[in-house]
Amino acid sequence: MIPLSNFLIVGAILFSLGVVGLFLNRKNVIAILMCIELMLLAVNINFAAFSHFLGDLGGQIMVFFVLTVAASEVAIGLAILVAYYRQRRSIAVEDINTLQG
Amino acid sequence: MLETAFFYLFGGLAVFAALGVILSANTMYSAMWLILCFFNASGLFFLLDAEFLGIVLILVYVGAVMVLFMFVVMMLEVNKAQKREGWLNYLPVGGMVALILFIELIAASTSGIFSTGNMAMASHMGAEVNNTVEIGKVLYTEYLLGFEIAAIILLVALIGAIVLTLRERKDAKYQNISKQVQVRKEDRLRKVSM
Amino acid sequence: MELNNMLDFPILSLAIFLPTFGALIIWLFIKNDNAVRWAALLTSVATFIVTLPLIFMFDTSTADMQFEEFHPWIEAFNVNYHLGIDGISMPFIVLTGLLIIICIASAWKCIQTRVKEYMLSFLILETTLIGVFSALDVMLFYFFWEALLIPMYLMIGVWGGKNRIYATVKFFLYTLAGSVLMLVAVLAMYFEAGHTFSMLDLMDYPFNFQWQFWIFLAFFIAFAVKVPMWPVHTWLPDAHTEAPTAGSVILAGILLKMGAYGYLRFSLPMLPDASQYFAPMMIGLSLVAIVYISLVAMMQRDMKRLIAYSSIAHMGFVTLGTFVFTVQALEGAVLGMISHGFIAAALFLCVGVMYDRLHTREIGDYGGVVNQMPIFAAVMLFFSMANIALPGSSAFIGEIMVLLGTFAADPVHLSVSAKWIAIAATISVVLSACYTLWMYKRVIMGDVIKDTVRSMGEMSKREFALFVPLILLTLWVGFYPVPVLDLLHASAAHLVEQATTTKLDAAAALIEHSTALSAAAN
Amino acid sequence: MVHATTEMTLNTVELMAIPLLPLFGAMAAGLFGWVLKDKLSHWITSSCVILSALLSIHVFTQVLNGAEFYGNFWTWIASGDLVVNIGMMIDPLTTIMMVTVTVVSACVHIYTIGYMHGDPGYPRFFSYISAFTFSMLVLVMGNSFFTLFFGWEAVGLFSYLLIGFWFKRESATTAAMKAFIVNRVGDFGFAIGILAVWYYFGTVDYREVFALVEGFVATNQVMHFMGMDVEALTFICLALFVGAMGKSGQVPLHVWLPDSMEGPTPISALIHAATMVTAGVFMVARLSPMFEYSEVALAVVIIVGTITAFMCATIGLVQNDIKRVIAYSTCSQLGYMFVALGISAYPIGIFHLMTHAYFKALLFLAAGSVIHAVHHNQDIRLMGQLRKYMPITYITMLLAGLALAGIPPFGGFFSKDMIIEAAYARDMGWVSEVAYWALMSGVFMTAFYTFRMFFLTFHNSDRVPAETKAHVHESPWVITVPLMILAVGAVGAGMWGDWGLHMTSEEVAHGYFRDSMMILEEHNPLVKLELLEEDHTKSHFWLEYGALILALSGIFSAFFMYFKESPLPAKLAAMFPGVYQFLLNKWYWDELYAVTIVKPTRALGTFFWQKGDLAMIDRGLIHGVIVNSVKAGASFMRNIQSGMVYHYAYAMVIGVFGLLTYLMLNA
Repeated sequence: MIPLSNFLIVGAILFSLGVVGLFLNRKNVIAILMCIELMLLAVNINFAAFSHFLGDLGGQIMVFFVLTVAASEVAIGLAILVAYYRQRRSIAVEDINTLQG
Repeated sequence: MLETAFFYLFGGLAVFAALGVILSANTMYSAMWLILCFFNASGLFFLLDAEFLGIVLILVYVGAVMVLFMFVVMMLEVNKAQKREGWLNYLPVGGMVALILFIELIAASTSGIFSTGNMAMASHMGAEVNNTVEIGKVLYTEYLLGFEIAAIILLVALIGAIVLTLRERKDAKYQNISKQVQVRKEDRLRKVSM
Repeated sequence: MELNNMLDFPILSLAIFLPTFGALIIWLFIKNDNAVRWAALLTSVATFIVTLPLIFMFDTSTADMQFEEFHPWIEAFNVNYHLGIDGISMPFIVLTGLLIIICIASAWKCIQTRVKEYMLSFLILETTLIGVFSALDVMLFYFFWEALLIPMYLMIGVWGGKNRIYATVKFFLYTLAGSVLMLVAVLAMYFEAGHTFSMLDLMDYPFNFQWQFWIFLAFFIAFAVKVPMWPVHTWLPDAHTEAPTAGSVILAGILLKMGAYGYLRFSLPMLPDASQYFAPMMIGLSLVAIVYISLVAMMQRDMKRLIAYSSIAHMGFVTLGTFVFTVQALEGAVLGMISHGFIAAALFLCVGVMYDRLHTREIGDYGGVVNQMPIFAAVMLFFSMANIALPGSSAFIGEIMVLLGTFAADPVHLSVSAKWIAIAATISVVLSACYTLWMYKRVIMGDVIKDTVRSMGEMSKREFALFVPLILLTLWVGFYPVPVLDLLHASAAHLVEQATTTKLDAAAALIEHSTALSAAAN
Repeated sequence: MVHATTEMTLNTVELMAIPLLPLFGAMAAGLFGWVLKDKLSHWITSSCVILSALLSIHVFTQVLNGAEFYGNFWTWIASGDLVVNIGMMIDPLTTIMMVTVTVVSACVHIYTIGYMHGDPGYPRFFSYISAFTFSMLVLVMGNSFFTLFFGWEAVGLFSYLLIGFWFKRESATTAAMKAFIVNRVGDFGFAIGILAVWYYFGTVDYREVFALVEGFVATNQVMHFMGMDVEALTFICLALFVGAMGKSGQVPLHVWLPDSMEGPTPISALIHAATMVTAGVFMVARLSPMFEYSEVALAVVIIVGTITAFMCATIGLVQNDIKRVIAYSTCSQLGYMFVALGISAYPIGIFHLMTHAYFKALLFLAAGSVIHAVHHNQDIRLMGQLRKYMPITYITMLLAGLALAGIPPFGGFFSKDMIIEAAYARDMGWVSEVAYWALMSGVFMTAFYTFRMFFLTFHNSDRVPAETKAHVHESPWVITVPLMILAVGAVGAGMWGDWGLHMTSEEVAHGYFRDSMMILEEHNPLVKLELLEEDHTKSHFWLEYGALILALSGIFSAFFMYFKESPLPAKLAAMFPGVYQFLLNKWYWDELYAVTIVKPTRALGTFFWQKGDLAMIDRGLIHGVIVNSVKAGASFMRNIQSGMVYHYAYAMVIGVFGLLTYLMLNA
């Protein structure tokens, strides 16, 4: 049998890679979104693993919800990106700083 | 034994694909790598008796989300050249944070709390247990409210995405069907007295 | 006391809210500028008349609070609308009433823009000032203390001189920085003393030394800014120079006293051990104020700035008298504050009279004013001499009592004999003469050289009338201060007793008691 | 209200009237001078002061018969142990002062009618001098240190106002300010003295303090002063004496007195010769029961008096301003008085005070008459031969000069001679010996400068500028009558005081002063003098006649040099240019103060203001440290809000990381 910690380690590696990716690809919004997906995936693996090892389906339900939210997030995020691109003809992250006021 | 081999296969490939995601210079390649990563993750889900989720992952992510990604990537012509510019500035902090985070996560995972002895060791479910049915039972009873909210979130996301991307062009002419239907003959024809 | 109970009439509340009520009426119903002036004057006179019974019905034999009023306000936090006065706060209330009248009358001609708003700020200011001096609930006190900044802020910021915004912001930030610390201290006391904001309870509560130490420091900064003490005094000259005349009058006359009043109301009775412990520092800063500030005052070229510095120096005597813990010095300090209320106010009025004519405060722009305005010169001479604390003026009584009290003091934590402190403070006798007379000589004496000065006309009857009550009061307190001292005496003696009685024994007993209780419970 | 303890009744109302009459006059002329106009102003004030003088003389006669008064009128300050009453203490010492003050003041009032005629500030001037008289009377009649201080400050105030009376003159206003401030330096000491008196004795009432002194000395209390131990009583006496030095123009606080001559001459006579400047002498005499117990204080009094007597006499030798000569003479004579006090010859000191008051006031008023005649020119180099025009002034001034020089039988002879002899007899080691020789040389110089001025003014060659000469005339009767009245005093005061009032009697108690002053038996110089003179084994010729010989030789020297125009003075000046300049510049005291006190004080003030307040606190602390750190903090916070989404993402990641670390560490 594969011990729980193995799954957790895979999750940890994926999560950390996601973090590194955030820093590496900071200029590219799409890449950032993908890294976030990666991190969410890591979390999902953990959920599923715990669900299995605890014999509780709640973990899988959580994965389900996470998937829902992640899908919505991607949809909205990309939509924003498209709308933004129409405005500025660029999706360079440096230009997206109107939040600064 | 076979299971362990599959675990290492899926896990290793997932990690390898993740590396590809973050290291590829081209966003399109990153997306492809991410698809590979999702496939392997779904393999891991299968190993964890979560067949339904494994399928959903492939269907939703690979089938829908990643297509959306690639579609956007192609549409927007992301500039490859500027992608990595200045990444070294952030590497020390980012790398450090990621490294320590990684060490911590590993330490937590292997600290013994989750070791075989401490956790109830779950054996695989028998073939008579249908994962999809089980999930459905829980989802429509215990988690009904959450499920409904998820549905609304999706709906909102759907409408939101449309609203955000919908563009009415000022220079184009549109049919106004309601007006067309409501039109009366007086509006069409005008008698002019000569 | 019986008379108080018999009447049972909320005089203090009336004195506090009458000006606000008047302000409301003026705001809502009066349009014409002149009518506004008269209405404001009427309100302030009425308020002053309301405060007069406080003197005549005051029971001089007791140090207890009198004219008390008590209503629950915010019951969840045990905040109460609790008013009351003793011999230390009462004079300030009456003084406020008087000075506000003078302020309003002094602004009759020189304020022509936004007259209504000006008068409103003064009336609201009066409410907050009387509130500060009569509050017996710390939160109520804090409320008035902070509320007071608003009208004062507007007064300097709207009707001030050229550099008014800088001065206003400086004034506001300094005071606010102090107030924040005060709030912290107040809350600390509230929680330590078992959820009470009552000053009387806090005076009785035995804080241990740690608490006293930190609360004292917080209060020290809050009040030091207001007094002001070196080195947080630099806002005052700026605020004074930019404020309109009446603003300076009220600032010097009443606002500065709030800081010293804070020491008398909070630090001394509530934190006697810390007060003793910090007395050397306070005395040292007072001496700095007396010597250093006097020297600075001497070199000023701006009359208002000079008088502002002189105010700081005189407040040095007040803080000195406060922290040597003898009855004479304490009474001298309070009397000195009252007298400074007359004299500094009058000196600022004097500058205002000249400013209204030439629109400059520079000493160098004057010279030989006596030739044009002999009566004014006499009035200003009177107050200059009073500022020097010549015997016969009220300032003399205050200063000599502080000095006598200091000379005879026996400060516990001081390595130097109190005698040398008194002697060092006496240097003021020389220095105050230097700066005051030098200014008087340069401004008033001499022949008229400048044409601008030649155009100055003698004071009007209204302007002269402003000075009359101040002259009479200065002389009265100077020659016959006994009634005033009688008012103070019981409270001052009580305060000295509070300040010299340690709370540490009681605090230790309290801790022992609570440990015993918990041991018993276990 | 009145708690009088009178041995023999003096009428309280009468006593009250003496100071209050001038006060009334002052207020009438001061507040209503614009209604009363010149004539009524001077009538009211003068008659009030004359009435006051007559009442004083009446009181004097009663006191002569043994009456005394002691009582409080009202409580000024009361707070716990501190009780300050306002009251009067009338005894022979007070009375002699009252008479001197009111008589001289009355003369000056009358004189002023002529002298200030036509001045725009006429009623104001009368108001001031009347108010001054009131203050001076409070000073001498009071019964506590506080009334003394009140009068002390009040005379200072009116002195200030009178010196600066001609406020248009820059020099006058400067001199007024200088006088006030220098006096304030003295008052600094005085105030400390009062503090110490209250602290050690618990009262500020003369009688109560005096009663406690002896017991207090026995307790031997000390004060620590910069590592030294000073006897408390010595400390008190020295502090009070600083006040006396200020008021009485003693070195080093004498600098204001010559400058105060900027004021109109009548007040120079009243304030800076006869009354106010002698307040210090009066104070020490009044406090004789305290000074007697402090050898150190007495020695300091002698030393200060000696230095002043000598130094101011030397300065007086070369001054050219007629009033300044007299002013330095006043300083010098005050020095004599202090020496008298220091050697415990208090009665002689007061005796000299009285005679000096008359002849010095006369000298000033006569000088004023001269100045008035030559149109307010004060330079004696521009006078000469004036005796032809103004005989009365000439004669009265001669009498005053003789009295000052100490020629018998005029006033100064009796008092000054006694001081010198007593100084010789009082055996205090080098202190009294130096004092004796300094005073002796002073006698010569006094006679010399007095007659130098006298001859240059009235004899010598006629150097009056032509344009003024036409108007030179004898002054009107309002000026000459006071001169004559004072001349009587100048001539007769000495004889009257010595033979009539027995002021020089060996035992004070036997003389006029009775027990109003106290002298310890072992100090009494007059008893020692008596013993010395009874010792017939030695010749006493020099002791008895030395001063007279010196005075006469002084007069003769002046006669030779100045009676006729002669080149001798110029030659002498050329021979010792250094000494001459040194004296002409008044020993460079003003310059010394300018360099050592005025400039550093101003520099310090500027330094504190510019460097302390503005640079350090405002710019350094507030705008530098606090404002800049707030700004830095603000800009840091602002920069964090970059608006870059990935920065926020990082922040979240770092937050997760932090949270995880925290959980790990706490697990």
